[in-house]
Amino acid sequence: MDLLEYQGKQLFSKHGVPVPDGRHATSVDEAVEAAQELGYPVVIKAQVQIGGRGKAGGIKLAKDKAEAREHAEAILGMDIRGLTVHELWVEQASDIAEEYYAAVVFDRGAKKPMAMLSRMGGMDVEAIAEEDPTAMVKLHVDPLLGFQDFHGRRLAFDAGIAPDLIRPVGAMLARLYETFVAEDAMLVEVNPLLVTGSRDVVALDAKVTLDDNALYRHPDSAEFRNVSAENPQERMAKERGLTYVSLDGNIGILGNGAGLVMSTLDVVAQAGGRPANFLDAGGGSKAEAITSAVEVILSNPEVRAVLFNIFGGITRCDEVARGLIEAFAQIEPGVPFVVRLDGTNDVEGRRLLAEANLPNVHTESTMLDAANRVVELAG
Amino acid sequence: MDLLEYQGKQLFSKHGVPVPDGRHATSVDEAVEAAQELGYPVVIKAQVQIGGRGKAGGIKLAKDKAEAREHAEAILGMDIRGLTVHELWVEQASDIAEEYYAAVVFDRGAKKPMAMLSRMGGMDVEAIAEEDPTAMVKLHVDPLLGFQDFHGRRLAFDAGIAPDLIRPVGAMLARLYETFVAEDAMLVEVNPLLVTGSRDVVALDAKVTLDDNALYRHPDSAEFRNVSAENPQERMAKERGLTYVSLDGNIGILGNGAGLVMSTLDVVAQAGGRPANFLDAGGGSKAEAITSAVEVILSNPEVRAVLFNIFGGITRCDEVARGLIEAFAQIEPGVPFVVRLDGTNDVEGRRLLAEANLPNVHTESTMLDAANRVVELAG
Amino acid sequence: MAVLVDRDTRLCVSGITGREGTFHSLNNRNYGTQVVSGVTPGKGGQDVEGIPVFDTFHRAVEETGANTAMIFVPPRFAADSILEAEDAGIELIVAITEGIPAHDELRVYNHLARNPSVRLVGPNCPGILSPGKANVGIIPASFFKEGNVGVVSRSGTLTYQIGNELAQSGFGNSSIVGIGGDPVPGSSFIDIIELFEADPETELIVLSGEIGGDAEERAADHIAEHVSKPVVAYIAGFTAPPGKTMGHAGAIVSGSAGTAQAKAEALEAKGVRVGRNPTQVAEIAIEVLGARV
Amino acid sequence: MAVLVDRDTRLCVSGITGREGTFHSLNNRNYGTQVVSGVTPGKGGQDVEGIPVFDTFHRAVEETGANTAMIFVPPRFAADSILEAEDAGIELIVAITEGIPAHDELRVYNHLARNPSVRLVGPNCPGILSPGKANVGIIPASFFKEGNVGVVSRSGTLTYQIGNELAQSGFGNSSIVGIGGDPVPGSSFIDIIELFEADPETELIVLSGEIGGDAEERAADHIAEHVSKPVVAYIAGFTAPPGKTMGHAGAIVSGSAGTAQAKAEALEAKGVRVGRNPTQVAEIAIEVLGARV
Repeated sequence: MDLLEYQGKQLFSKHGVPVPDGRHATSVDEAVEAAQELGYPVVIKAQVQIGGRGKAGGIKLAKDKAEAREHAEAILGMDIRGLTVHELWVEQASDIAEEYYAAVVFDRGAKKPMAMLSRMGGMDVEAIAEEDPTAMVKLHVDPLLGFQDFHGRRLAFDAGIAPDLIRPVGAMLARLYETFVAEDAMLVEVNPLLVTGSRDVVALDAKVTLDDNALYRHPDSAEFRNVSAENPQERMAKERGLTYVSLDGNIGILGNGAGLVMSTLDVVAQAGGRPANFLDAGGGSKAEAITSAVEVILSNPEVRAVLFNIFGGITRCDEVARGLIEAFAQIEPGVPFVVRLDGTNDVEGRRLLAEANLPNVHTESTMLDAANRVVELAG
Repeated sequence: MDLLEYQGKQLFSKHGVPVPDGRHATSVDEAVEAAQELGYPVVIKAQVQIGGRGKAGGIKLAKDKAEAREHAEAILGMDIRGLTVHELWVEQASDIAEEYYAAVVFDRGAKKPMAMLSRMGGMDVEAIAEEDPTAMVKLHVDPLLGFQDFHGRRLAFDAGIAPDLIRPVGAMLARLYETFVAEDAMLVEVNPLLVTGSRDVVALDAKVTLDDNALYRHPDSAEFRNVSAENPQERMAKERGLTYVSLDGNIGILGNGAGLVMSTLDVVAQAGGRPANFLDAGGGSKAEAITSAVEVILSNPEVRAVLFNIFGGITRCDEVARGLIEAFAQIEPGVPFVVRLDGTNDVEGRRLLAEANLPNVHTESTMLDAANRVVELAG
Repeated sequence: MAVLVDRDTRLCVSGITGREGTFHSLNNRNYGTQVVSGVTPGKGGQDVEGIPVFDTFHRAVEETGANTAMIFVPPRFAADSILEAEDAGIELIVAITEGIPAHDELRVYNHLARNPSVRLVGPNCPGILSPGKANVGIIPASFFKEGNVGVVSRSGTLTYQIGNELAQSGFGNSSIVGIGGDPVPGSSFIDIIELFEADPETELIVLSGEIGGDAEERAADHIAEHVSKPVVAYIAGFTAPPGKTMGHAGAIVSGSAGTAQAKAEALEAKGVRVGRNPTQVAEIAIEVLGARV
Repeated sequence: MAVLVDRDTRLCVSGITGREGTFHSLNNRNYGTQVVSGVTPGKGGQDVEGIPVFDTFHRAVEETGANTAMIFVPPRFAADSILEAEDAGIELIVAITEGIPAHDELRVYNHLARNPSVRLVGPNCPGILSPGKANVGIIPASFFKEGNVGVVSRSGTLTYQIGNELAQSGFGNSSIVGIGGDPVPGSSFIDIIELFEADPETELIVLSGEIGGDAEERAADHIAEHVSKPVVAYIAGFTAPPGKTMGHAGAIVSGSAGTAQAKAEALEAKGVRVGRNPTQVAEIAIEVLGARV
């Protein structure tokens, strides 16, 4: 789960990472009130989960009340690369002397947390790597030993941080690592990490990604989830306990097992089609789960045809057939279905489908034939 | 540093180890007031760093205000195996169904913390080991991994704890381990660990030993030190930064290096003498440290003779001689001194002593001769 | 021969008294696996259709000589159960549980990495099947028979699909190893490929990968340097958009890292043939080993 | 030959710019030890009488090829410095610092124990002297000459006393190793005795122990089973009362555990001769090796 800047900064504060004082606002009046409390100048920042807010006009400096109102009005409701701004973060303007970059990431390759530091703040990691690969200092931390003082010193010295900042920058890295571990984060990024004119270090932005699997340990963070910002099909699927990812094509896909569904998307694409979604009905799917999944798939108005690709293992093909028959009874889909059932109880499943004689349902016996057929039917 | 029961219970509370509600008192009136607040029955417990308080009459149940006053009066000022009671802990009486034993100790042999659990509470570890060695379940914890749930379950199941108590006893062990690590303890012991009639688990006593070397991380705990209860020579030595241990003999000992001083004590004992103290003047001792050490040694009225055993490495024998000469100038000791100077600058040291011609100071060239001489002089 | 599980496997199932745990334990036993015990704290002394249940792994190992553990407990208890199995001296731990927090996996991985006598397969994996010998996990055994193709895969159902294609072309399997779809798998492709390389029965290795991480790229380097047997690969997720988790916690393209394209190219650059779809994997197998039908 | 430190030692001193650090670094260099660098955060680029100072151990190792570290920083920074040295690839870490918190030592010990390519000696130790070759630490070298007696000791000055008694009887030393008086020494008697056993120059091993812990008892068992060379022991602290720390953090009799009596008896039970005082150690050495004067 990706957090908004202000949510990330809440976690930072909790773990002692210095951040500028600020207030959350969802209306112009709230924003102005926040600005008045904080004292000018303030910065008014659009809260959307996307980079490039500044360039898009989503971050503005206000020197007085009038400017605060003007900017809050302009930013609230603004569209930033497809996302509408519903929330603001109003914070005390910082005195910027230098901008660094700091992060702790979950390094899957090394299977260890990796701490990163660069003096080239403001740019993203890939831009820094392109400009000067040596500018980003990285080191791995043994998760059982934890972040030691020497890790912070080494990053700071190797990144060429000024002598008076070695200690505070090292301390901030230690606090970021603490945030990373204590909050079950997959990513904690500060860009820019600010050095003020009075040589304080402050996290001016916060990008935090939390591990969904660990949210049960963090009930406060779980409430950060912004349901209204989610895609409607994805939200509907989540409520029904289905694993669904929205894509931009027109062929609805259902399969059992994440790998098989990904493979099905690929095979459909190879046949010239465009998948509308990823939907893993999971292992051991019962009829009602299948019915529920069909509703989610068809709630996407773009869908022109649907492919069921089932290789039964724990999932029984007869259960899948029953679910599909039930779905047709409830919904009467207006688009063609291609169904491939193989594996456990496949004969029984195919027999049930044949008997039901559903309108516009086509069975195929291989994955490739099924993909070709659905692409043809989607037109 | 050994804590008093109520100090240990403060640390327990901080880390979520359940303890009975209680109050600290240093006077009868305070104790009665505490009892009134807590509600009867209460237990009034002498706070001294020694076992066997109960048998000595230092723990009494009070059913009402009159009894509270009576017991507080009796216990305050009581002598328990040589220690005078200056402090009381007044706590709510607990309803005792079962008594267990739990501890986390610093196992030097295994170089790991060791958690222990037994259903035979009330007795001390050695008594349990004697009665039934299998009754004490022990396991080591990898300090980098930390205490896991399975450690608690395993201890509880192997100790034969009743099914409904597996979880709370395991949880208490986890909290005790946390206390052990977070407070830099060398020992955390709960005896008895109480099971109440309503099946709650509570730490009825608390024995905690903290690592003196880590007190700088625990300023609150550092204040637990009870200076008034310390031996006057030991307190005086500590104030002067000297390592001094009081013994019950009559020969004052000074050496440089803990191992050499222990060896000196042994050699004096082998020669038939009884050392009055252990005093390590440390590496690189300067003259003033020596002077200061002589004052501490002579402040013990039992001392009949003093042995200086110096093997100069970083410590220079001439500095030691100068310190001794200065001490004689300031104090004019009334007891004989035997001085053995060997190692760095020994010739110069011996020359200085010879020139100073101090009254009743005898030099010897070997440790064994020096030991024999001082025993002879102590009479 | 086979890898990891065989007739010497003595399995202890953590979570054996749960619905899924019971179902698959009995399923594994029916296949012929020696399921010697189970662990459920508080249910020690009971049994599951004759399989004795213990309160702790330590007791189960002492009493039943278990050498392999299968973890079937819910995600919040899984890391503890794996650590307990390791502490009790289990040599092979197969973790089926899906949804374990990533930081738990990190701690478990780094702790176990320091004990050379234990191996973890999974979590979030279907387990290991050595046809005709033992089945530890949830792989439906009926599609597979003994043979000379070793399969290692990050996914479950896709593996059955590929296995079925191979079976229809007449191939059987030495072992099928699901390493799981989580960000921190206990065993990597390389770990399992090393076992297949050393296994005399295995003549062809099939690697089934997917988006996310760089395990396939690392495997490609390893194969080029250390593997003498032919390897055929398949990668799923060419159409996955960046930043979206595709069902498996580990299946995510992050920025430009972890794409299927990059993985396929890395493998092909090292001489590993990559099938475009599961059917092609079987076709390449025929080319390499000759038709078996 | 010698153990641990010799002419190939390339020493980097953590805390070289402190008063004690500078004094002993120069002292070690004067003896002939290759003191190649020092570490003091924030003083990188400076030098101490020609010895270059770096901000981190990693830089010091990269630039000067240091293979041995000496830790001279105050106790609250010592654990971090040891861990940094290990992380930088140092093979031998000699920690002189006294007063490190016991839990820090526990973490450091258990972490280092998992890295077979690093060895810690100390903390709270006088260091290691290989007469005629190298001196790393604070042992006053002038009392010792090259020879065939290896000494391993928990204390400092007492070691000089024993070494001096040996020297007066004509014996020199292969190496003198102070393992330190703390509760969690990085190297045990056994670790060092193994080195002396393997060192062709060493013909007699002197073990100087003291109260606290059970390191001497363990050493006794080890000697009986694995050591072919003669061993003479000395134990200090027969008169120490229980529950009192005798100067060294580790020197404490806890209840009835860790007494000098028990240690001496354990050693004698395994055939190790124990001198009653330092002079007797030298007398036994003469009996074993023959008079040298």
